[in-house]
Amino acid sequence: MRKDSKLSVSVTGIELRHPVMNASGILGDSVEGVRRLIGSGVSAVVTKTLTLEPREGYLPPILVPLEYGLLNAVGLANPGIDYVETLVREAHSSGLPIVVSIGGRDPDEFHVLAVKAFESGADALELNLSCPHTPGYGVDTASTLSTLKAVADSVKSVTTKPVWAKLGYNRSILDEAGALLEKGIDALVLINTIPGMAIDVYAKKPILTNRYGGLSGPAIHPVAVYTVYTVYREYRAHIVGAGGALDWVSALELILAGARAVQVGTGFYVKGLRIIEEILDGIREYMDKTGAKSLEELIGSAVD
Amino acid sequence: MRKDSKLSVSVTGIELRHPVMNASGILGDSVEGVRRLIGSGVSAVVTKTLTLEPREGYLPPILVPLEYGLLNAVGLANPGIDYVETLVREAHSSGLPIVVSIGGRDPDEFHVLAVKAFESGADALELNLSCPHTPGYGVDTASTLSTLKAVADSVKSVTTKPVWAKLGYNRSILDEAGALLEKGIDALVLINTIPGMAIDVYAKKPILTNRYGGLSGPAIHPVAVYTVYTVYREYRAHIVGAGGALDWVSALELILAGARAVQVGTGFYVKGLRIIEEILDGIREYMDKTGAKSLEELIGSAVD
Amino acid sequence: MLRFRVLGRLHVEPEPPQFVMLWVPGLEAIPMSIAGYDPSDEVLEFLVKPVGSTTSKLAEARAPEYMGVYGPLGKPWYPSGRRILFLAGGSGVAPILHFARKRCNGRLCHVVFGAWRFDEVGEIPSLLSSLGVSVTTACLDEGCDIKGTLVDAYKTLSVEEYDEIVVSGPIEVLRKIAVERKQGIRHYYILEAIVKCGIGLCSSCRLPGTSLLLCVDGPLFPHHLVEEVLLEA
Amino acid sequence: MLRFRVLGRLHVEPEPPQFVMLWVPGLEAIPMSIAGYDPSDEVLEFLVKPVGSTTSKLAEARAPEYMGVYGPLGKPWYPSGRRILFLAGGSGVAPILHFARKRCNGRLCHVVFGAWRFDEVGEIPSLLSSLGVSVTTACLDEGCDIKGTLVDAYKTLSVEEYDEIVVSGPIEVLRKIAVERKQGIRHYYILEAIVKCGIGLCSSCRLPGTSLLLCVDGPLFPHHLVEEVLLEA
Ligand SMILES: Cc1cc2nc3c(=O)[nH]c(=O)nc-3n(C[C@H](O)[C@H](O)[C@H](O)COP(=O)(O)OP(=O)(O)OC[C@H]3O[C@@H](n4cnc5c(N)ncnc54)[C@H](O)[C@@H]3O)c2cc1C
Ligand SMILES: Cc1cc2nc3c(=O)[nH]c(=O)nc-3n(C[C@H](O)[C@H](O)[C@H](O)COP(=O)(O)OP(=O)(O)OC[C@H]3O[C@@H](n4cnc5c(N)ncnc54)[C@H](O)[C@@H]3O)c2cc1C
Ligand SMILES: Cc1cc2nc3c(=O)[nH]c(=O)nc-3n(C[C@H](O)[C@H](O)[C@H](O)COP(=O)(O)O)c2cc1C
Ligand SMILES: Cc1cc2nc3c(=O)[nH]c(=O)nc-3n(C[C@H](O)[C@H](O)[C@H](O)COP(=O)(O)O)c2cc1C
Ligand code: FES
Ligand code: FES
Repeated sequence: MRKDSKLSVSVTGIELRHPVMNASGILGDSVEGVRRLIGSGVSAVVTKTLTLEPREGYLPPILVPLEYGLLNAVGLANPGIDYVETLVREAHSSGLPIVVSIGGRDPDEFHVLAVKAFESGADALELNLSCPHTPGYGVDTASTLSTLKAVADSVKSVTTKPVWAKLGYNRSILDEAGALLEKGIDALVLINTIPGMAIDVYAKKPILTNRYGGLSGPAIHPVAVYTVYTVYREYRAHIVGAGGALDWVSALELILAGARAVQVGTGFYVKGLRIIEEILDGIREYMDKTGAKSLEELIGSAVD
Repeated sequence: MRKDSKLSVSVTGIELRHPVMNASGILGDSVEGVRRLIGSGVSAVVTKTLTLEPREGYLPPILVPLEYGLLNAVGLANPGIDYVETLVREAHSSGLPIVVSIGGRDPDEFHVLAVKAFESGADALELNLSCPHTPGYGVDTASTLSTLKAVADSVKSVTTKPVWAKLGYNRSILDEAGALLEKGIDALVLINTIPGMAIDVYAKKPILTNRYGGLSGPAIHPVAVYTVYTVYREYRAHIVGAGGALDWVSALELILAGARAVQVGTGFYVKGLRIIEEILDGIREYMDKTGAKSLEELIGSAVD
Repeated sequence: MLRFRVLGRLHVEPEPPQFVMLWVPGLEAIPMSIAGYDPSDEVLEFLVKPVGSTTSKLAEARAPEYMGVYGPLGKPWYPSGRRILFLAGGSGVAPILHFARKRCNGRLCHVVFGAWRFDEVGEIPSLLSSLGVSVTTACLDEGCDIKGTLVDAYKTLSVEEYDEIVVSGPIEVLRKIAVERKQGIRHYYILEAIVKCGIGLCSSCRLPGTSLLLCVDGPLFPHHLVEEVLLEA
Repeated sequence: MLRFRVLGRLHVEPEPPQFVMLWVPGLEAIPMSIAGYDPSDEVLEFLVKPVGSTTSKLAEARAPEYMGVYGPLGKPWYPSGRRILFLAGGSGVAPILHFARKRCNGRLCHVVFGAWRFDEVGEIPSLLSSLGVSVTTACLDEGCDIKGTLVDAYKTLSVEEYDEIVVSGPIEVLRKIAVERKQGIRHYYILEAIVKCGIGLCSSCRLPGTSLLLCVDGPLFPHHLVEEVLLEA
């Protein structure tokens, strides 16, 4: 306990026991999944991105395992926003905060989703503005700065609770982040997957049913570190890092670049549920070795 | 010889013995480097990006080797455009076509560089519009569609020889490619590196002197395939693929996605000079096995 | 029985009852049990029952036709007992063929293979016999060793001769056997579910009412873990 | 002599005359020969001569101070002969220390170590002796075994006793020895150049007039490959 208090951190007012949680889309879509997450030791539960109606997602292949990451086009398969209450109850029953990821096709849909999520007791929202492979959602919703701002407005108007916004890597990332922060978004989640494709040379066809998907894992880790660093350096905002956190070093890189917390996605696939404790053990040992007294002093410490 | 003729391909009117050449920045900056390239069996030599004046580039560390690629911030170190004649002579003495990569800070610089390159006998130009880590060059020059077009105009006005333009991955890639093609650019080279950063957790500093650099190699391969596919599908243009071509399968994926030729960068570091023959052997065997009669019939064959 | 040569490389040798995602380019990728694997020339064997568009396309495949495959997926689990009774219905016999090849040496293996009609039984029994495994067939018409369903066969069996029973086949068969289950012997079931990602990430294959994911925790489960799944409904 | 514990992991054990890029955060990364390596606790040793800002910062480093390191780089080449004579000037002795530890067992190794002044000689000779290597020192003032430069020492030596000569140190020393080179024995030189990428990609370390890249083809070269580099200018 004493040891863990060094790891505690507050993100947009939410007190976390430590900085490591799951990334949206990994296990946070059912009661059983949430239980597995809780068992893994995450400090908060992030739900799968929920949409107004349940979605089946794409037909398989929806996933291509690569040596250095994953390519996925799940197609936002999810049980729909009305399931959110069940998920919230499960997380809260273990005393964990829950961040509800929502995906709408326009500002109005985001509005409705936000209302439902907060009514059900969500501790924070994560706006999925960056899923790269589901037409109408994600990057499509957020294709211009003005729609980004409209989404932020429509969601911030319903609540005083924290709203996080999740973006992907793009050359205009600083403008996008700036526009959202200006509209009162409380934290940025950086980054979502990067579009990618794998072709089967014998079949002469893209492997994913959706043709392309989102690249995650070690392959995008340097891009995630770059993005977190660049945005933190410019705005000193609250940032939650995601992208290739597969061990304590890669997780810590995101923190030193400016992330207050780190989300793990592909890492669960590569290492299983024990990844959370493995990352935390590594960070604890590192802090002991280097004499760091609190996580807070590490956040953004590589940024000059 | 008979076997090789199956591999021959013409890119923007340049006849290539086979589709594999080096990527800009790899060995094409000195007579000795060009000799090594020729020895490796490339079908064309691509020069390091040349600027008006010689550039020293950044101080080391300029490179971080990762398990699944490289992060580099060389800073466009190059001997300057006046050296181009020497490089052209060396390539031509072995009968190989040479593609001169040029990097200017504005349309006027590109104009001057293009004139010098063609006067020295360049067979084609490659406009570097996408180096992500050298302020003033690359993505900075090409930050809006109108500057992209202005660069294309200023270069196309000096020549009837083929001009290729090299872009990086960006969400607006289709617009950028479209603008360049509209201005008469003959081929697109896709993709340059993606910005990335590595932080040393003990030093608490970005490792590269330039802080961030460009990510290359297997990590970006799926993004390259995606980009080539997407642009080819929209415009059916001549495309030269680059990004993580490390063996025949990854090279072929780029071809099936629409690339008429493939450039190898990081592959030289991972496999050495023998990589070119290794890729070609693999593609030959594949063509025999699958009964493909010419490279031409493979180009873009995964695109519907 | 379909045979495919693996053109890439399987990173590990598949064990029963593992499966792969078999991708028919242009159509879907579907889960398919590995019925056999020859490491010398990397040939994978499958037993396909045409039920819908993808399996029908598969059943018609003739060389040279390219399919995508990824795996092996699922837990490489196999019973540890020395005397094993298999109850297999239809294409549910696929993983048992693989088991017979790899694991019946030095064991007593017996398979009861069930089909609707005698003419559906085909080459399976002789294949199993050639592997040194004894077989009893069951079908509803004449010609099989037993006239009746797999469940009928199960009821008449004296199970004391075995350490373990593995049941594989249509879900209705599994359910009925779970109901009729005889005491004093461990029962295992090879289940099916809608597999999408195959690696525990999409929850598509979750067994209802449990936290079990078929693609990583299965497809073989001991009775106590899936009792509710089988006895409910 | 600086000792660093490697916090990450070297993927391969370094061999002489390999080097690393030693990165002093905030300053540059510079090439530094590996003077010693203890695999049991992954400690790397360097011998640093302060000549500019980065080397000076290095020479002042006290624990706990973190440096970045990547490598080992360069070819793990070592002479194959049984009797080897080393001529080492200044910090050029670093790779020879590593050689002595790893490769002088079962060989006849002799080192002529040169410095400007006797007080610069320091602990090196005793370190080498403790490794079973015989040492002759040379300096311009009193106190060394030989009064004179390394080149003076070289001229008086009878080289027939050796199979190979390895010369390491300031470029002027290498040049002079190349000029005075005695026939009938193979000469090798450990060269320096501006190393930037360290992996053969940036051509910064190309030896002038050749296609050799020091970082991948060297840093040790046989006489015939670098004759022109050393004899020109
Ligand atoms: C672990 C496992 C091993 C299997 N092994 C074999 C085998 O060796 N031989 C064999 O013939 N069949 C096997 N199956 C069943 C096979 O996967 C389905 O028959 C096939 O997916 C049906 O696809 P379809 O397009 O032909 O039919 P569809 O028209 O798509 O559907 C027909 C039926 O198959 C079910 N189904 C559809 N998609 C899937 C899916 N992704 N996963 C599971 N069921 C699905 C549907 O619910 C429906 O009942 C296995 C299934 C699993 C889960
Ligand atoms: C393979 C190799 C092994 C070496 N091993 C050792 C060693 O064991 N001990 C030791 O003390 N020195 C060694 N050096 C030399 C050492 O790298 C330089 O002294 C150091 O780079 C100077 O850096 P500085 O910032 O202190 O000096 P600066 O002020 O930058 O320069 C001082 C001198 O060093 C040269 N130099 C600068 N940067 C580099 C560079 N990146 N690569 C090579 N030379 C450079 C300059 O040309 C100048 O002559 C080695 C060099 C090489 C190439
Ligand atoms: C299978 C899978 C499903 C995902 N689903 C979602 C999702 O529903 N919403 C979302 O915002 N991000 C989703 N992501 C992206 C992750 O949340 C994360 O941003 C990305 O994978 C990078 O992190 P990683 O490298 O740790 O996986 C998904 C990623 C994967 C691999
Ligand atoms: C060390 C290095 C130097 C590079 N220099 C250049 C350059 O000068 N101009 C350019 O357009 N691209 C440059 N690139 C990018 C490559 O040409 C290529 O687009 C990229 O590395 C992706 O290909 P790869 O994965 O095969 O390396 C460089 C890449 C590396 C690794
Ligand atoms: S199929 Fe996706 S979790 Fe099992
Ligand atoms: S230092 Fe870059 S090629 Fe040798």
